[in-house]
Amino acid sequence: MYREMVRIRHYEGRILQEYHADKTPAWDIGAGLIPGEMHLSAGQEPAAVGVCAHLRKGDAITAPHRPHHFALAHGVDMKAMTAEIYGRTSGLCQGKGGHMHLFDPENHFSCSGIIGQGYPVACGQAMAFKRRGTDHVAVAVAGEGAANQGAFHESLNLAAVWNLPVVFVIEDNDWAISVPRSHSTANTSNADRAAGYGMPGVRVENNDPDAIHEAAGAAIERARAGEGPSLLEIHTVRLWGHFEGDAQAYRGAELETLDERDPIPAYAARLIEAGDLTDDQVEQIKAEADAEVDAAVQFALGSPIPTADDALLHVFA
Amino acid sequence: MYREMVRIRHYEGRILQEYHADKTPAWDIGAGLIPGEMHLSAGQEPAAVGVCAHLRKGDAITAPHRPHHFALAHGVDMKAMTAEIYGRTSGLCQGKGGHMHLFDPENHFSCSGIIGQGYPVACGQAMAFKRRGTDHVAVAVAGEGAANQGAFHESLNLAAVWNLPVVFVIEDNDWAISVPRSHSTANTSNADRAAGYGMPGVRVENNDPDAIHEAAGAAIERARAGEGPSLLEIHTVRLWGHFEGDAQAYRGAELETLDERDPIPAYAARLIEAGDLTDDQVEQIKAEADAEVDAAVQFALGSPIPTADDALLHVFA
Amino acid sequence: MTTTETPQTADGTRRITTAKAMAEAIALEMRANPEVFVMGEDVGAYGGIFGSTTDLFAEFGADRVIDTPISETAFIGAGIGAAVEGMRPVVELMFIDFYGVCMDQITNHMAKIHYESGGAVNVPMVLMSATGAGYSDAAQHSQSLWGTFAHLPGIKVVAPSNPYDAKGLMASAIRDDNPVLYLFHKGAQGLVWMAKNPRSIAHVPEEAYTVPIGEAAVAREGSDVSIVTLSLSVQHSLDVAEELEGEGISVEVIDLRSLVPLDTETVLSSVAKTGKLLVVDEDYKSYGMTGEIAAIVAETDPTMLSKPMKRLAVPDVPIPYARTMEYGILPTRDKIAAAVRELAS
Amino acid sequence: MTTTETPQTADGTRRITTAKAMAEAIALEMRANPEVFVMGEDVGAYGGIFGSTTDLFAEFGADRVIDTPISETAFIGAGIGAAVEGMRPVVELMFIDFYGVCMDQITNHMAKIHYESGGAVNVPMVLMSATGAGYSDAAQHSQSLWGTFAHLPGIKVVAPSNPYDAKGLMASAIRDDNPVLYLFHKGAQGLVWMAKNPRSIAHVPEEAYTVPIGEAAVAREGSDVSIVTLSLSVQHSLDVAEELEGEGISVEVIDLRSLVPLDTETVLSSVAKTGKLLVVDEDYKSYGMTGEIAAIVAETDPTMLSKPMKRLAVPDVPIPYARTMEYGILPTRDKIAAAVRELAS
Ligand SMILES: Cc1ncc(C[n+]2csc(CCOP(=O)(O)OP(=O)(O)O)c2C)c(N)n1
Ligand SMILES: Cc1ncc(C[n+]2csc(CCOP(=O)(O)OP(=O)(O)O)c2C)c(N)n1
Ligand SMILES: [Mg+2]
Ligand SMILES: [Mg+2]
Repeated sequence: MYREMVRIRHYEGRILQEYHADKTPAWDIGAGLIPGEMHLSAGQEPAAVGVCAHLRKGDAITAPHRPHHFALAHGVDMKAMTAEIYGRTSGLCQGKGGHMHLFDPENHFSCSGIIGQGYPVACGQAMAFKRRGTDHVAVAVAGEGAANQGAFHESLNLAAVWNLPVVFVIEDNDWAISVPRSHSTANTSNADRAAGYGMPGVRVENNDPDAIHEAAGAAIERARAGEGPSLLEIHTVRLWGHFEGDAQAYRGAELETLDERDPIPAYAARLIEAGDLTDDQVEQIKAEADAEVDAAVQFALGSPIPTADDALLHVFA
Repeated sequence: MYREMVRIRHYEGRILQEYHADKTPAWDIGAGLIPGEMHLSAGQEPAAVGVCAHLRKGDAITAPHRPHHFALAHGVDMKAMTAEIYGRTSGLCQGKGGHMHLFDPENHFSCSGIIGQGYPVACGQAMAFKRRGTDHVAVAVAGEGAANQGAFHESLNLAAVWNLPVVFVIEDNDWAISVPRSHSTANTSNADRAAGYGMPGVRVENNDPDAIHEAAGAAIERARAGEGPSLLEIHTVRLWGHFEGDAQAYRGAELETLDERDPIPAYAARLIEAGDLTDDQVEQIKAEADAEVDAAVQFALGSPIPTADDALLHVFA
Repeated sequence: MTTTETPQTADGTRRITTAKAMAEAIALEMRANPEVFVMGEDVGAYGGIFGSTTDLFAEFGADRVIDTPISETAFIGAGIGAAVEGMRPVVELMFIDFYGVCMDQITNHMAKIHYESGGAVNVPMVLMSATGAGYSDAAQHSQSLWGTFAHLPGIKVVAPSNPYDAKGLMASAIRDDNPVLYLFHKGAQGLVWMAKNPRSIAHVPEEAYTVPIGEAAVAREGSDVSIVTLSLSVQHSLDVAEELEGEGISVEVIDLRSLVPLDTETVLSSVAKTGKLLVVDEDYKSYGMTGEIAAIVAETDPTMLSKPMKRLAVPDVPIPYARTMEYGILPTRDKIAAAVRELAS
Repeated sequence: MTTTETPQTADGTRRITTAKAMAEAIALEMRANPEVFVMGEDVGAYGGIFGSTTDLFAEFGADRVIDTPISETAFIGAGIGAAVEGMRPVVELMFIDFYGVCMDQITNHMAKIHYESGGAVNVPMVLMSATGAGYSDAAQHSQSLWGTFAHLPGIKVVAPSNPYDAKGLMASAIRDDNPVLYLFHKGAQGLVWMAKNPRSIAHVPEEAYTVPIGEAAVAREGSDVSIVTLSLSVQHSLDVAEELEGEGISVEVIDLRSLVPLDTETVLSSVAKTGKLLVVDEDYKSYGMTGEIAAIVAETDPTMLSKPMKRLAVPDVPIPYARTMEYGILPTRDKIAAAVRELAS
């Protein structure tokens, strides 16, 4: 899991850099090689690696607007994904989707920019898995802000009534853009909402990869065994802005504490302390991640840009 | 409350009769003096009277597609309401709304034919009451089927986060058209869902007017005192079809038990037993109800029918 | 373009309703393909409020004909998810008027996934829904709204006017690899409990067949005036055409059958022939189907029109409850006839 | 119809962005009327993702500038409820693309309550939302969709193209007793972090004033070709008109400013004058605004058109991500100029 977290962080770090690179001096969101909104996942890697460690080929994930960590942890090809983010024909979606709309049918991975609307789709994928007699599961990921969207409620109820193999994962990073959880959510743990659907609900505190891994394992096992859906809320941290360009004035003093809350150095320290990781390995993992990410960026940069007329393709199959 | 229950039942009984009167021999939903869908509330009177007994002039109700009992119990003028159901210019809405869209601004009463969509509007009315510093409350009524609609969840959360004076009332009559509660709802009591929003939730069994009255009183008092929203689920019974014309084959043997579950004779018996009601009063209340309902129907029948061109009015104020 | 085959009563026997024709098409596809299943509110034992799933529950059981909670976002989204995995769900939204509670799934997901994925993912799903007015169901249960969906790319939009097309278009819709919105008019279903035009019951072959999506039908040939319309209004227009024949006015009736794709060629050749155009639509007038038809003429050759065109549609008011007002704003036979007479004069 | 007063830099000083002009109008109305309040996601301390509520939080506080959960159905419905009680909420839906999660409240409630109630209940509410493409935000964050809302009766639909109108139309919207959907184009907001046309920053009077809803503006007079358009495309069209003046083509630019009510008279007189019509729309092409404009010409007098009209709109595809493709389907200056040249030739 440590390796995967580092891999993700290097990815996000590089995208961050490339995204801003050609938006200077006057910052223009539509400019540069990577235009458009950009929601990066730094700090939230534990959720992705803890959950995806239990997933097999054929299991599905629906992710929200902040999808990279789950995509990478679930096995989406880094090159094709990067090329998509660069809007190239070799991208996952031939440049049509972009960073919020990554579709990888091979890995049953998708994401959507509309808050909460990945929940129902995951239910449908789970329905197909169940109807076909497989033991695959579907994981629906969204933020704590999304848990106040009607689709959340409808989907949890539907999954419970139909006993679908779905795991609902809430990444609680305390913020929905500038709106703090206390202003959006009537209770302190969304895990408590699970009881209203007669399903297990667990909240994992402290952004701890091991604890997440354990809780996710139980939920995924349950779904795989045909015992129905679960809800898993993971308290995590958004280390960067909501999207790139977000000055985050609304976060005030919290900004200064963020470095301490970075889960990656903390996890590394723990692993080193336990003797499960050496300093050399740390360097090596970093170097590998760098190399892989660089190769993906080079692949994207070397890929063709779609033509204007390509826009007319793919409205209908 | 007994008087009001009888009044409502007589109303519904008379509408039933008038509705079917001119739809023979070949039943045509669009025919007759009262055309369109017709959802009657027989059996559900206890909810309306138990709740509305606590409401004052200025308190608001949003009701669903089955609205007559709450409308009458909340003081909506029977004549104007009946004229609306008959599609007359003297109707509450000048014949534009019909039975599912009754608007009475004087009593802050409204209803809507879209399941679950009265919840948010009640929140907004409560918001206005609170912002203006009044102690009025808004009551949002819907069926147990509606409690699986996204709007339910969003509204409960919003009301709780903003501490709004709203009481959410669920009339659980076991059915949503032909779909039984067990096929639609993952848990056995919606009151349990209240905890997910940090608000009190109570379920009242047995369709008992006194128990409903008590529970509703507590919830409404709480809201009036500025202590926030509550959820109240009332287990009641739908004595007739979902709408008129519904053959109810899906209800099977349950149909034979319905007479026994009629709350009105049961309540009368209890009141008589307790000495709070005499046989003479029963007859008198009945006669008064008959007379009032008859006057309302006569009023409607004597009122003008809108012209075709009236349809063009009231798109904009 | 095809000229509608008038249903042949080959053996003089089997005449069925539009509702039954729909259900029959679904049953045939379900028998042929185990990946086809149905879900929606009251589609099971009840058979669909407007009969679209009649008898399916008895044959296929609760596992393939699934009653849902009143959670349109969840179950339409679940249909999308199942379709993404390659199944072929037929999902019913009870009334099209309820689209507002699930429009995001319909237009941001069902409609866009194929495009967003650069063609990598298909969504072979049918969303069927009841449209239309005429029985005093008022503003929230009487809309047509096909114009709304036709405006948004990524969904095929069909609306049959008769039992034969209803069956054939349903078969095409289920076999289509794209999302298809199948809008059936309550008043054209041939329900026993609603007044109807006899055209809602007609001969339909027992075997499976398809009617292609995207081809309009010349429901009746004529030379003086073209009526371009769809759904129940086709029935009214055919009645009017028969009536006006007696007055010496020859009316051509184009049944669009689908708005997306739109068969512009059939429309344009009819208008080129008659020079007179009446567009009849039970949807709202402005920014809808009537405008689109006007535009394809005006951008092709406005001189085709020997007179200003006419539009007969709901005049941008919600549907009122009282019958007088409701029929005041619907495109009734009388109004169609009056408009045709004016154009022909 | 009014001819747009070119913003007078009276004292040569105050030039503000469209976003600031909107926020200023809201502030003026809030000062004047305690029943006006604002709610939406990130409208508070953040000031609105696209600046529509800049500085309001600082002045009016959390009680009147309210951040909401991501529960659009609940908070738009709450706006309706408050409006029904006589307050004047200004509610922001962050992107119009999100309409699908709350469309029922918008069209079955906000739009219909006044009508359904036979005029007994007013819903004096403003729903404001960001529209438009051009910065690679892809299929779910780049739509215009005004045609969708203009098709459905009961909502006024406005879409300003410049700071002066933005302020005046917002004041009118808040004072209107009807629901008004106020669609502002992200690309015309004059944001510091987005490429923009200089027309997005202009002189705006400090005091309150209104621009009437339902009156188009002749943004530029001309005699050869009429461009009918709205929102950001007005800016592009004016640029093109200036450019083509050099080629001897005189272009009239009609800024519709509102789609409901639609100022048909201004459109018709322009077309009557030029005989050549180009409709430019950043919304989807079919079943939308371009069709409606075609229809009002074709049902009035198709012979007004000395050439077939032209439509330039998004060609019925979702908005793609990559810039080349996105600009391939948007109505850019180049495409506008090419269409005008063709019409003028
Ligand atoms: C239906 C809908 N409403 C609003 C938005 C705008 N929006 C995008 S991200 C976001 C905040 C999401 O917060 P959360 O769910 O906690 O996820 P996080 O960004 O914190 O990862 C909002 C409001 C949207 N995309 N969709
Ligand atoms: C959003 C929406 N979906 C579906 C319907 C159709 N419909 C009308 S009443 C009803 C059942 C409602 O059940 P419940 O909420 O339990 O109320 P009851 O009829 O039992 O009083 C349904 C599905 C609707 N009106 N609105
Ligand atoms: Mg968050
Ligand atoms: Mg019920």
